[in-house]
Amino acid sequence: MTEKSNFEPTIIGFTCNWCSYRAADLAGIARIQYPANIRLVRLMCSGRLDPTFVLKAFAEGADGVMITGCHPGECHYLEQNYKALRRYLLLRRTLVAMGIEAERLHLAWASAAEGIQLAREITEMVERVRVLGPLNWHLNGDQVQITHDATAELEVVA
Amino acid sequence: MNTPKERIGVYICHCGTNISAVVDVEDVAQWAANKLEHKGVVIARDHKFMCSSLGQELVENDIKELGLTRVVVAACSPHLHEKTFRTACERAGLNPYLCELVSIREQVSWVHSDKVVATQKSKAIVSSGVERLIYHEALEQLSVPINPATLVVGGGIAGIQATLELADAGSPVYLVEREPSIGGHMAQFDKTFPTLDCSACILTPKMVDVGIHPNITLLTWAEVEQVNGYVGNFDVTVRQKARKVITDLCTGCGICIEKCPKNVLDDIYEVGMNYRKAVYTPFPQAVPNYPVMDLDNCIYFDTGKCKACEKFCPTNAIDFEQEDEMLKFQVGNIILATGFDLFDARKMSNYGYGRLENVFNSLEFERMCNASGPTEGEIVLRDGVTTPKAVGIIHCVGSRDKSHNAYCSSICCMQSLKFAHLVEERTGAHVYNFYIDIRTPGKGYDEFYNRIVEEGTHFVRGKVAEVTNAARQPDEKKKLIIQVEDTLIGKQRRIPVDMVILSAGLEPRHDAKEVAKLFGISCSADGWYIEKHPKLDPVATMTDGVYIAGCVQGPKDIPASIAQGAAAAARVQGKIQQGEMLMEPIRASIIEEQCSGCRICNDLCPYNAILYHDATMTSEINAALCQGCGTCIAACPAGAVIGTSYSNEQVLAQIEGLLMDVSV
Amino acid sequence: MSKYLYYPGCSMEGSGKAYHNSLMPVCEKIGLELQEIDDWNCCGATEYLGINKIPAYALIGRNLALAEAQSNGAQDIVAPCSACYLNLTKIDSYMAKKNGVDELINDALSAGGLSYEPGQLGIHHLLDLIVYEIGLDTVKEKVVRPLTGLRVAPYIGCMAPRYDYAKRWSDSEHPLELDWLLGALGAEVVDYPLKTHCCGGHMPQIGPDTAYELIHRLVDYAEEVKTDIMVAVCPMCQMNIDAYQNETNQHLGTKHKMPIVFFTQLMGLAFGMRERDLGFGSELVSAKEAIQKIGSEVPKKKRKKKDKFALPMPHPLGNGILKNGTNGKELILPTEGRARGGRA
Amino acid sequence: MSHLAPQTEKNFKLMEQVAQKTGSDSKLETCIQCGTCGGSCPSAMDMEHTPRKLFALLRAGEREEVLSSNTPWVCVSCYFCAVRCPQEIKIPDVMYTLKSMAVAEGAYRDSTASDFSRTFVSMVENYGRSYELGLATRHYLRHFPLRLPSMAPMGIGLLSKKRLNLKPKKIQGIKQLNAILDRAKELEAA
Repeated sequence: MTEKSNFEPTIIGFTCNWCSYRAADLAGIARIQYPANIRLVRLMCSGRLDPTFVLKAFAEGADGVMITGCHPGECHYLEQNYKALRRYLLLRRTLVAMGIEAERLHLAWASAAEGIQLAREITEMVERVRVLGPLNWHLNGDQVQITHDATAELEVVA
Repeated sequence: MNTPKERIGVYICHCGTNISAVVDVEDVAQWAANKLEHKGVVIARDHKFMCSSLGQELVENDIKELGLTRVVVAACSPHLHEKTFRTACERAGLNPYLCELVSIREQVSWVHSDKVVATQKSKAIVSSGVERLIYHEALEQLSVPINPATLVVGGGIAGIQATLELADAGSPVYLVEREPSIGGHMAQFDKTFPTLDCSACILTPKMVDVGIHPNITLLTWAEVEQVNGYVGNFDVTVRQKARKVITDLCTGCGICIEKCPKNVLDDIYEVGMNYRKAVYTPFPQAVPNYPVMDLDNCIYFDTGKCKACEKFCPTNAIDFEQEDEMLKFQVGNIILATGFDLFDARKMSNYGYGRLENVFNSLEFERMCNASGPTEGEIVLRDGVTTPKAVGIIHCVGSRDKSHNAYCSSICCMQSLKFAHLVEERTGAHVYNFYIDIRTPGKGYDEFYNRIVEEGTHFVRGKVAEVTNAARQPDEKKKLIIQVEDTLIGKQRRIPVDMVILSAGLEPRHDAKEVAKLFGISCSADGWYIEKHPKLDPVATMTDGVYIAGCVQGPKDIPASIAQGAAAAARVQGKIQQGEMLMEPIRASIIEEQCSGCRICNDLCPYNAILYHDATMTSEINAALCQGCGTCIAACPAGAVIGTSYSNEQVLAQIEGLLMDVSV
Repeated sequence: MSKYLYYPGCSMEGSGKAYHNSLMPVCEKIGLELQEIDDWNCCGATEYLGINKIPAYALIGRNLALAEAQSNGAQDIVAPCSACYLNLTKIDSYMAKKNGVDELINDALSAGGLSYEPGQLGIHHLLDLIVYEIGLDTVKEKVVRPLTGLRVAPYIGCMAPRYDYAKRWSDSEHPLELDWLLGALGAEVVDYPLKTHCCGGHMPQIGPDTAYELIHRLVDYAEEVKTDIMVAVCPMCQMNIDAYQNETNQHLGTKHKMPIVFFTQLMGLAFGMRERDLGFGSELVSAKEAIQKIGSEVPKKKRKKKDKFALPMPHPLGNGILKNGTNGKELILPTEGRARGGRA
Repeated sequence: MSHLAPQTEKNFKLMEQVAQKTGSDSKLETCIQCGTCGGSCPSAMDMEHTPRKLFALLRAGEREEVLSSNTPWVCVSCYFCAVRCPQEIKIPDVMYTLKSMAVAEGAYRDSTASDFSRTFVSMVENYGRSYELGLATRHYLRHFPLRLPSMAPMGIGLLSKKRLNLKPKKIQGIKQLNAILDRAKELEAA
């Protein structure tokens, strides 16, 4: 059995306006409880996810990042979630190269009807990151600074 | 520290106690006033109901009196009240897009219970709203013209009603139906509850109206193949399947049908209870009345010989060379009314459907009751001659059952009561209704239930365990035995009957998922199409310009289907009358000077909204085609693509806000 | 030759000897090599569960752990007894849910130096193994003496197809696997709607009156449809119907005389093996008279003239034709176009 | 039973307790009282309460009425109720829980069934295998001594057909098995 630590991670979750954000609304309406460690950002589509956003979240102190979007084949904008998938796969590799555990970034599909599933994904994510421990990436380096207009330099991963 | 540019107002909603029971809203407001002052927060208040007129006035007054330039409201989901607060800002003279609604109800108070943690998370969310808002721009809504034509998919009663409403209002309508005739399930029924009026008598006049209406283009034996575009301007491609009958020449005389030598079991209209020909109209009152040819069963297409239909056709309307045709047209709005499938009762093997011959499903029984059905309205056993002396009707078959469909199919109780009446009336047989709960919430419905009780129908409260032909007692021999716990007695009973009718539930169409994908809308976990809001917007969908009506949205009876058909038509007609539509200004654009012409974005756009100009060697976004997904913004290596409402600056600032240290 | 780990269960050493004695030569004939799990213990039947839950689970867990250790990671388990099969699949599936049950069982197992990782081994009932892994074609090839003229009632009982934790059966209530197999042996299979009804289980020991009633129902209907012999796939079913039939008669005043044997015994007969090598003669209601009917002339069925008024029947869900290349679970279903209920 | 049991905290929590003891996904609380279980049960005619009614009694906190009921003891574990239950309640598992609670609290009057289970369990704990002859004779001598003569022909029949072993078989790892069972009992008690 795994020991549960007292560490409370902070997770940033990116949601799609059409599916996963509504799934979060649905979880609320149905009063499905999940850990408060997650904080959500609404985008119009998971395809809008700029890899910089993820790096920014880690740099500002997030211990984990979740990307959520419509199930493959169900994108509101036809196929943009596939682009999110591609970026996610690349990002995982990039993170490992930067010394961050790949498990700190997680991709989950959730349709507007899947409040329960989204809550479960969030709960599992929080537990995973809890086991990994704090990231503390922002503490040990002034070298990582992502400013509002420095996105261009980090675009290479797209 | 720099003096902040903006003057920001922050408003925290109690939502009665929905939020304040878990979040210390006063603390959040006070914290925002103190800790976010350097960001420009000049006032932070909490209020019992921000969405009330008092709450809105609070915002309006502060804008006027304190000169607010930005407003953050922390309350429910923006999908509910974003518009409310934007409108309030607009009334006070502030551009509506300078208002941000952040959710601390759905995302905090409803899903967490620890007050300290929930309050901290609320602070982080408020801070993210403030950070983001600083980068908001004043925006104007976009306007798109609305094509006055409408596509209605599905010619059942909901689709027929929607079509007629629109056509009568003077708008052109394309009605596309997969089968040879419109009419849908209602055309299969004999009587309708609770009034017991004849289904055909009330339906056929409407069908005829559709057939002759000058504003309606009726496309039966046709399926939608492709849909492109967006609200106001959809490009639709419909496959008109080859009828092998030239409709301009056909008079509907029916000689071809009479002469066709091939009998085919009719699985659709007659639900496998009767035969049709290989060239056929599904039923005599079909609209349109031109036959279609069933190529899988036509003798000529199988052996190369026959052509009886062609030989006898008096107007030379048979054309064996006819091919499928692709029809393309444009519409401004779409109404989906594709209906339901019946639950396949063979999946519940304990009821014996498909194995025990005198077990019927509800549609089979409807056909049997119908005067134009296989028995001409006589209620008999599968042998076609014997009148049953005892009949059992089982409710909730495949419904309210987590192994099949967890939902209540809503129509089965009333339908079963109707069946009980018809059996009683036409055969005098003993009728047993087996139910879990009798659900009759409708005008005149419970009165109908009482009427059936008075007629002497036996009601047994219990979900039937099994239907068997294995007799234990002499009086069970050659009968079907219904084994059930009579839960009002608490004892197991075995009731021998001659006939069992399964009130099978309603299911989404077997291809509902693919059709949803085609029109860019989504299905619930059960497979029904999701409405925009379950209470406030039951016929719109999340996709602008696509509406739903009838059972495609969930099980419902005829009155409710008709109401939804009319409601969807009213929504569409409203849009048509406006002539143009205002849309959220969430769009991408390209800064020409920064574009290097790499063309990475060009292929990413699913709407082909990005054009490359050879002359300038840069790309440009067509704002009318752009739908605002933002994929190109995320992908541009030069940062040349920018987007309104979800700019990099806004999102990055929001992340900073969310991760702000709120513990101090 | 495919190799499987064999979990016989306690009955196979006693009351179910005929099952054990017949399945051994039959399995060899159709290319099934059985390797008995070394030092297996009782599965607890239905008794242990009602006393102590976790020990009952751990009792079954020990067998699974032994099997896993002895399988070399490659072999599946086969159990001929339906109760054993149910218990093994049930605990495997409960543990696979990973909701704490797996940790408890493994904690207990560790006291004996064992552990088990669920979901790694396939667990089969002998009947499903023969129908789906060996295949009916192979069985048919081996038949030298078709069971023509023998009217058999396929009696599967409860615990093989229910709860169907391993998802192996065509249906939980009306599975057709035994019908197909007996059909492949050339027997005349009667329509036996009670095929998965209860034989009484442990009721002869604790409430004999209930047991007699349940046994009576099964035998009475079999006689009603002129069955020569009932066929069992579980030692408990066979034991109850065979050994307690006489008591049932005494108690209810009936005159049942319905022999019941194991399906492997009939397979052996069809494969040309000798009766005494297949455990025949150990049944209390003699099967002798019944099996003498094998090879007898079957009266030609009068073709029922189709009544011109009769209404067509719905298509059956699975028409019994096994699709090639699958494990047999997928049946050929009626084509899409036959979806009932109309399409818009 | 003329009056309902007092609605005490202990009784009020009865259903919750049974559900929890059965396992996290027993779904017992979701019963909609449809009677599929009672309709399906092959031994319903011998039950004091159908399973459905038993669940209603559980909900009402009728502790004694439930634990003294013969319902779980005449359950034959045929799983008809389990596959048909529209709420997917694990009814046989609930029955096992009720049996073990009744034994623990000594609540069930007729000990025929629980003694059989206990005899069976002690055989298994002693030998690692069940031993049919010992089980049957011990059980019948105790509970149906008068029926024994009428059963004798069957026993002799089975013996003469070599279907009953005269001696029990003992597994080699009996110590290991008991170590496992002892640990499991500790876990159960925890």
